[in-house]
Amino acid sequence: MAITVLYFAWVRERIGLPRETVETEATSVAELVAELRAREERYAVAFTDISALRVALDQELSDFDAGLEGVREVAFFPPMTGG
Amino acid sequence: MAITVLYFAWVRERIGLPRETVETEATSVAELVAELRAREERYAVAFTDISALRVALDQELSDFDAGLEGVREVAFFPPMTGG
Amino acid sequence: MRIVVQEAPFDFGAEAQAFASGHTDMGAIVTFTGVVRDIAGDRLERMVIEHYPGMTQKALEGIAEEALSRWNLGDVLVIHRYGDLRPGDMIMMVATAAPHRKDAFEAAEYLMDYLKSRAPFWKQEFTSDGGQWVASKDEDEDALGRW
Amino acid sequence: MRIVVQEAPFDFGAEAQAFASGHTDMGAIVTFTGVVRDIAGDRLERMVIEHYPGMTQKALEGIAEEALSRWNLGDVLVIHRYGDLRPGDMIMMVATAAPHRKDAFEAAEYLMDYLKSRAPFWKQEFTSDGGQWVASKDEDEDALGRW
Repeated sequence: MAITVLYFAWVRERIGLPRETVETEATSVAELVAELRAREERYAVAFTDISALRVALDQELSDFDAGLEGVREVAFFPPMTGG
Repeated sequence: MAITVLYFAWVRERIGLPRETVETEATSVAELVAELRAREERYAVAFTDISALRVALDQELSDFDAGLEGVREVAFFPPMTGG
Repeated sequence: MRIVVQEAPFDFGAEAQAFASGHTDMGAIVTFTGVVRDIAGDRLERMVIEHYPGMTQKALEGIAEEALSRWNLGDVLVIHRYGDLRPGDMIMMVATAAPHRKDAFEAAEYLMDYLKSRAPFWKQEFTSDGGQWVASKDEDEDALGRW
Repeated sequence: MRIVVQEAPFDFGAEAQAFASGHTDMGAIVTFTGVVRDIAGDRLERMVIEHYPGMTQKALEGIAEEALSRWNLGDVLVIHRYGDLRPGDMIMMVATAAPHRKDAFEAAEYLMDYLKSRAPFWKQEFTSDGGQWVASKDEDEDALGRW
């Protein structure tokens, strides 16, 4: 399936692009992360420490154990610093 | 000695005046209250329940046990309701 | 620190803007505004606030100075009206400026708690039946126990 | 409830005045304003706020709805900017209207705590040395434990 993957803040900078379409059979966020890490060094670097990252599925905060069934948009970013 | 005595809110209404000068030898607020209560029914009514009243000495919140030495202005009023 | 006790209305928006604009070295600005509630069908026609002129300014300054000493604050503003007010009128406002939001919030709540029970104001509500002094609430006295 | 996410500056005084004037059936109005601190001698030249357009509005609405369900509130306003900001600029504001001050204060603090750590904004500070992403603070995550 094709999933839109978005990156924000320093995750975007390390990976070097704000969004991409990923063809994947991953069934969970963790599996998708493993696939991305295996791709290239810049992905491995961005995803070195998962505990420093947050993930949103279809624009709702979620977690790395969550499944991807029916999900069309996955976003990875550091902890938010609004306000 | 001559002390200026002020009344606010329903204390003022019950006693029927906002301020008066009182000649007294009272050495504490409690003694002054006893003198005032003995004067007339309207004072006795206003000072029926001391726990429902507050007192300020020279414009600082105080209490009914406080002494009156050097005090020039005593104010009696119900609990405040500002804000 | 600015403490204003006045009969006239105040311009909340202009005061809030001026206070915030005057403290751009502070990251957090909190304001609180008290309003005479204007509720459809309510019997309240007006409110009269009595105060103790010689004491009010001093009492408010004392409360504001205590807040400035307890929290990391850049500034404090207190405006409180007295006299005749109508439903919908603003009674008072406080504002606090601090480097961090926790200090700004706590100091504003502290100011409000003390202003409610320790500043010499008394509210009287008028309906077509006449005037009724607003009773102090136990919860307002209890609120001081937090600090 | 009004939630605004915009790049342009907002007029704090006018927003505060309009919010308060629009809720005269509420006795208590609280506002919080966040400012890019403008400190003499500080090396900060500008701040850039990135956000997640598709998610931001929804996330803020969710936080505001939760506040409306937890406290006795008449209304909530949230305005948050993104893009380029300079020292002294206002970043965001929240406002709450409630019958009683405790609800207005608590709800405003709740909104701020959640907005800090659960709304998709990321701050980057620029000095003459370049940009530095602002790190989230443990205390901001801990603050959520209060609610």
